[in-house]
Amino acid sequence: MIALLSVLCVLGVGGLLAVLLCRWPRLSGAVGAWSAILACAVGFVVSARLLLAGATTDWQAPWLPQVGGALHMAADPLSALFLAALFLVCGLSALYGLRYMDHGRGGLRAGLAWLWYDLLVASMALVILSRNALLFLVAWEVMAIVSFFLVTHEDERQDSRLAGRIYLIATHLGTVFVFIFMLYMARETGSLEFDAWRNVGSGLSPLAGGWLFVCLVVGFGTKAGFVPLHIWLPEAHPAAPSHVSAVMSGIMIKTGIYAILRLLPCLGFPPLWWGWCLVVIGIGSGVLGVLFALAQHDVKRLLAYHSVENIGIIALGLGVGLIGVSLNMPLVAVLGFAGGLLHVVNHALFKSLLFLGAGAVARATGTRETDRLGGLLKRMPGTGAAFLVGAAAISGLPPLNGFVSEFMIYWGSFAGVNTGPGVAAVPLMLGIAGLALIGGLAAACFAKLFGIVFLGEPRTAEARDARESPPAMFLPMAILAACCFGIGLGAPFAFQVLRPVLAGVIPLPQLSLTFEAIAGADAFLAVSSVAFLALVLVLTVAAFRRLHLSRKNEGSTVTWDCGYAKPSARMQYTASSFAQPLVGLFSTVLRSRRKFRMPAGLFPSESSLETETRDVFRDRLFTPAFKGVDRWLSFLKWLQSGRVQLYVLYIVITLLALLVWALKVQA
Amino acid sequence: MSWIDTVMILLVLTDLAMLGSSRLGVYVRLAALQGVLVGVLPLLVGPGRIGLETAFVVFTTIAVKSVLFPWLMSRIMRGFEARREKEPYVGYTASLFLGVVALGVALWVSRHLPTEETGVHPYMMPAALFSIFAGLVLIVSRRKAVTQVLGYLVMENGIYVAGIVLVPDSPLFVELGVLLDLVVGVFLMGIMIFHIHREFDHIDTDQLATLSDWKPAPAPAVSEEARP
Amino acid sequence: MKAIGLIHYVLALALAPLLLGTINRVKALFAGRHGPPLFQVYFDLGKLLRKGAVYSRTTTWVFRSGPVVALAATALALGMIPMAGQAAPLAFTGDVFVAVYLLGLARFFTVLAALDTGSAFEGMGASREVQFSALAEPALLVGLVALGRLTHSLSLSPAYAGVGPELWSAGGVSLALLAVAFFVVLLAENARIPFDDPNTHLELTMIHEVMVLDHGGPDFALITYGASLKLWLFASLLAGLIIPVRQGPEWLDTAAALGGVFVVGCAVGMVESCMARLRLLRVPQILFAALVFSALAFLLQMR
Amino acid sequence: MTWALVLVPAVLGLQSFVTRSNTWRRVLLVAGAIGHFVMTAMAWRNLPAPAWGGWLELDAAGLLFLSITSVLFLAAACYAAGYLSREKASESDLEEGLLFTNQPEAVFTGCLLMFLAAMTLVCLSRHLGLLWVAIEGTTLCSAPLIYFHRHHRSLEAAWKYLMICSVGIALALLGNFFLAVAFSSGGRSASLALSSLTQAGVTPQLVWLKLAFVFLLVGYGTKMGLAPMHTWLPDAHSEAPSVVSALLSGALLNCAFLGILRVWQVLVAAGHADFARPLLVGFGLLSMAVAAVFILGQTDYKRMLAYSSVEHMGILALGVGLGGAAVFGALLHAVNHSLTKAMLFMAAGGILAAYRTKTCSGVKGLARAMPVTGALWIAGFFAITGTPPFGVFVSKFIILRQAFLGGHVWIGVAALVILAVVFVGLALIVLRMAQGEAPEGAGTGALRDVAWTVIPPAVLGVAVLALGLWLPTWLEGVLQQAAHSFGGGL
Repeated sequence: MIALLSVLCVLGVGGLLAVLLCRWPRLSGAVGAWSAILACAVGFVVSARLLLAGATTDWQAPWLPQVGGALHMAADPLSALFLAALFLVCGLSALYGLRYMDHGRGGLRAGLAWLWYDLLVASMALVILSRNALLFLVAWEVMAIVSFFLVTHEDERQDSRLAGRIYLIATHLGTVFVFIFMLYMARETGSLEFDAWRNVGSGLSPLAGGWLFVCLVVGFGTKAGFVPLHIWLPEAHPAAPSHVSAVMSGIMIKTGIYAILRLLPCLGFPPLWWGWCLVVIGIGSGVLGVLFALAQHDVKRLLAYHSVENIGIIALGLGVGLIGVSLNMPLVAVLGFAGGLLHVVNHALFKSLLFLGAGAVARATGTRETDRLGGLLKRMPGTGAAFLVGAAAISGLPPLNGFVSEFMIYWGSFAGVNTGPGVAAVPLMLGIAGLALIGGLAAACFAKLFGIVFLGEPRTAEARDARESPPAMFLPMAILAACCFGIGLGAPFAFQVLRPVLAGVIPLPQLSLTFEAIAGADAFLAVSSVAFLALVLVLTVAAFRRLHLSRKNEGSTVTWDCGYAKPSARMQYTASSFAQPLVGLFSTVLRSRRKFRMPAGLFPSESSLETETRDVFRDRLFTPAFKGVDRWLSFLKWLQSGRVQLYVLYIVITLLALLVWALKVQA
Repeated sequence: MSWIDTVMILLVLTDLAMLGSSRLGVYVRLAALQGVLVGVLPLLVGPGRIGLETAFVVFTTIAVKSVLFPWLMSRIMRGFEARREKEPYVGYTASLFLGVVALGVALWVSRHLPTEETGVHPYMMPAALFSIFAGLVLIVSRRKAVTQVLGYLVMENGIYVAGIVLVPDSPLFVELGVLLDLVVGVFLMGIMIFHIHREFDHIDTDQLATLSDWKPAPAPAVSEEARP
Repeated sequence: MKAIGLIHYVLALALAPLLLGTINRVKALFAGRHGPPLFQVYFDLGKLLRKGAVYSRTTTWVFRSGPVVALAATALALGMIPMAGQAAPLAFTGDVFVAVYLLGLARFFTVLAALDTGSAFEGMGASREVQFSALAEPALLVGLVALGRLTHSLSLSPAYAGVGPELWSAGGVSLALLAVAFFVVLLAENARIPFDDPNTHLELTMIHEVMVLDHGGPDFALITYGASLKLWLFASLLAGLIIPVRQGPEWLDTAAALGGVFVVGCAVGMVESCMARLRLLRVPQILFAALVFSALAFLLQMR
Repeated sequence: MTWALVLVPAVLGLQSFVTRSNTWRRVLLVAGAIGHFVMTAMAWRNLPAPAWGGWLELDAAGLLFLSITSVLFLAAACYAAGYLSREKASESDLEEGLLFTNQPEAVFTGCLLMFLAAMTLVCLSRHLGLLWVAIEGTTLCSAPLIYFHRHHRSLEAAWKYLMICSVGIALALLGNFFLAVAFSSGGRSASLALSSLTQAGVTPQLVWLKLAFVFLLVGYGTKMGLAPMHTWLPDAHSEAPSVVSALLSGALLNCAFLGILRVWQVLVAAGHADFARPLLVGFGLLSMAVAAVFILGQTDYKRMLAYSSVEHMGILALGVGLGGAAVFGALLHAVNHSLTKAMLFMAAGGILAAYRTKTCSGVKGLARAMPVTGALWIAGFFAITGTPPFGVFVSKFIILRQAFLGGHVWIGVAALVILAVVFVGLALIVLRMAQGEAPEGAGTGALRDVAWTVIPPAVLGVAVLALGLWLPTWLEGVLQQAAHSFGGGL
């Protein structure tokens, strides 16, 4: 634990130094980045060892005792899991940012950016470590503020200012629910210590428990990005620098999931409807997230919507687990939670990988518009390969990690469907169908993204002149890609690691038996061996092909153009046209806007088609609501009309009212 | 009918007269009269023999309320062409009616008070409360700044009477402190009215309504969020 | 894993092209023609393998890896499909999902290879492919899971072993619904009429064929063989349902199963000969109908 | 010593009325502030002896509010010295561009020091009558300060301030009379000395007590800025020079609050506090709600700050009404709010001096044009909205927690919701001002950080930050004592 504390301190000091040294941009950048890298390296080692050992450490120091606060930090397997992912991703992103940031302007703002980055890492770690409500809230809010500053790093751009405001307001409104939850728990127990909240659940009335659950889901779901609370996400993540987007999307939104996992057990034995609720949220977030992603052109915006989708998958897993718990089906519970937890890690890996790749592309070409790119695989082979791995992984394809976690959820739901009663079977079957749909759509979306951006011919000059990014930026992506393969091939090991975490999360007896049963089913072993087989098979077929072709002559020509003499790069299929069938199919939800200029005249010259898909929930739900409230409230402004006579009249009226109250009502 | 009751009834009548009249000059004279009325009260209610202290208080009070202030007011109003309160927010008859209502309220309140303190002089408490309310009505219903100051004075008189009823033996320095505050306050108001007159060359408070948050179409704060 | 399973697997690998041949033959008969020989597909494969390869300058290694990955993944998935109620060589808990996602992997790389050529035709085909498969996948999975609940098993092999006359008598309706759903999915996934026309020659109307326009020679051989394996896979899934001959002597079961597969082939042929191709806009509705059938098959057990 | 606290600033004030040179006046101002600060600091070591027969005595609560006043005044004095050196005798009006002259500096400095003396008297006085005189005195000293810029808007503001507060205070006087009656025994009305009112064994008559509290609440509440009697506040704060606004908001409102607290102390001692709790809670929530309404879409950033003061006065009233730990929280909140709000007003003064406009839309790219001021502005925003790690968060948290603990869950929820609305309103305004491209001419001329507008608020900001991270024991002790005398405490 001392090591973790020192990690936090190093982060803080490094950030401050980065600001103080901002006179010398290179130096300050190096200090900011390397402090983060080193701290994360140490932190990763420590938390990984904790996780593998399944150990728990605890540390306390007095702090604001008058309020009931305390510097109480602890790392149990659950924390260790999140910490490991956190430090891995943040360290790699910092390494990436070291080169990524230097093309931005140096000086004070760059130094500040590093300060915020280091503080973001530290505060996220603190959120995961803290065991005291006050400490948790402080860390939580600091995390929000710091990430807000990172989102508005380029605040000379109107859209990033707007994104920052939306993010800040959304996260604050979410925090209100968190406050309600914390304060109510504090009221029930008279303490702000999480440990004291353990056994509250039995004392809660079902109604109170339900409300608390709602507060939990809304409050932390806002940070996690459950639909429809996700609206800040597609604005904020693209606005931030890419390595920050990687951290925000890969880790920060997971702190919401962590908090739910940490605090849900305090509410006692879950009723069935909680599971239903999470499953429905999961399917909704997953499907809507991927649908909105399909309709986007901006690479980072698309990725941000995929974060919503993956959060949906995680929520689905947790929901399956909850159903398993509430109906006392340990197999379902274990597999559901295991899938959700593993997907947290997986998403952290491949989503940060994808954001880093997107950043590399943006840096090389100066644009994030899918339809202005193309043919980048030839120009940036390393980045392209890594991005392909990420794309396949996020689509949940074997032999990569995304598949393993989805397989766990599938298996759990399948088991529940087979053995459980209808109340359990129906939502679980819904989950399976939803997960299948999500998988198919995600594959479609990433085929589109990778195909349009990296394959084919470059559509613009920027794309043609793109250069591979420096090794310092490529290395992190490579490592992340390797991790994706590692988990994809090592499913049994992954489950082995998850055991202690699950034991802490699931309130059911004799879990070890279930663990044995699962291990005995050999499914994970089979999955990883199938993965290996797939690799082997691919290699053999490829070898056969190469061997075979080596004896044949290999010609090269242009792509089959149906006989048309002058094909040009602009004739390629675009992202919009690729996604059009699906977007059209779901147009009732997406409500894309199309601006189409028909070609006119005998010799039609130019015509144009623009599509834009704005967030339906923002446009149709939140904006009208806010406007309505604002209009309604501003009716009250006549109170301050400026006439001193009226002001005195208010006093008189108040006085008379209180006189009546004092002489009649009270007496 | 004792002296006190007479004084009280006079007090009420002056209040009503102020509510009903429109001339600033009348206001000032009535205010001066009230000053005398409330000034002499301590002599009437106090214990049989008048102490030096009481005499001093009475003297200063009358000096301030019925000499100093009227002089100040007329001094301010010198050079104002407008000598009458024109179109007040509440008409004269209406404000008379309001006055009657205020009288009712005053009686209602004082009936709910435990009577052993006020029992000695049954009219004093209602009269005091009434002139407080009357002062407030004047402030609320009139336009001219001068009138409002006078309303404030009327209110103060009411409070002074209440003080005599409730705390016959309040320490001297408090009385003087109160009086001092009153003097300074009214002086400041006078200076302000002077400036108001200089700024707008009239003493209506209509022009004193520029600072406000009430705009017919306030710009919604969130609307920018809506725009892409 | 039992030897019989391996034998079935080898049989599948060997006979898959024959199934394609059967379909073409049936279609020819319906058209009143004599039609190509049953083993035409084998001849084609041989000829393609003998050819050299020509690649577009636009393409990268992704284009070349497309057919390879597709074939490998499909072959692996085929290894999990039981036949004649015998355990498949790869049988384990949850193999359903692995199989389906392996097919997804194959599709993913086929699509990428198509997009790698940078041609509008291939892009068009790819976009249709992903749309339809995204809708077909839930139908297939829900159906298979419903079957799993019917037979109380978490793996394909025991599930199909459990499909027998008594199950037909117990939950016949569900099974029938599942059979319909599977048939629809089969047609969609294997680019058959009424979803796609395997031997049209107008790029604009094609789905699967247009994606592989630029592949030639050995690569195209791999693709064709992979396609036939995929067809066999779905056919045997369906056959395992509709031909519930179990617990006879193993050679009899096997024969019945093979017969079933070819019966399915004939059915496909008949449908192709007596149905017209659907408008692309209607395809999603049919696939959704398949999903509804699977869901019904599941809900019928919720009593 | 006790006398010195009052008399030193008073004498210096009179002195600065008569002296000739302006520089000498500024010296007097700063010297008075420092002297007052030093004396207050010494009072922390050992409380000065009561004077004037115990009518002037420094108890825990008095010491607390006196220290707030003293610290703020010191910061304000340093700020004002720089401010006056920059302010020309006559300049053109910001809104309408018509020329106006400032008050003579003699009046400004003199009133400032007298203002300090009056506020000190409020903190010291243990006699309710004297307290009343002192509070009215603060009104009279501060009215000319508001009218420092002699143009019609500041005149209007000062007039409203004087009129409304005088009316309110007059009602408070009546309340004092009722209080005396309530405690009178055998026809002889009681002395209003706090010591005699709070001594054990006196049994007041409830009706009079209620009336007294109602009148005093309305009266001092007007001065404190509780809705709906708050109406003078935004005008005065927006039109007065920023340094004066800082003092009004940070120190004056607290003095009025102390007035209410003294009465509350009497009620608590008499064991009749409970009937008044709903009043305080109601006024608290109402003030917060009204402030929230007017902060949303506010177009003048000084008015915005003023309304935020209304909101925080509401929080104070809420805290006292809730009782228990919330009283402690409210007192701590008074400290935090004063420091933060003064910091914000001083930063606003810097912005006003640089951008020459009070409209929010007229200010853009603050963080780039004036980095330090921008940082202060943003930090102040986060601090005032009770975001950790600033002190306001801690005190707010204590109050809310007490609300939940006391079983008033819905009060707590309502407060949280209102606070969220306030946050949204402030965020929209402050961020729009702070972010974006710097206007041309940034870093040159008026558009740059000036030491005297930056250092005093920065110091205050650091203090607020420190209070958020750690609550020193000496402060806690005094807070506890004070809270106990007001029937609360942790």
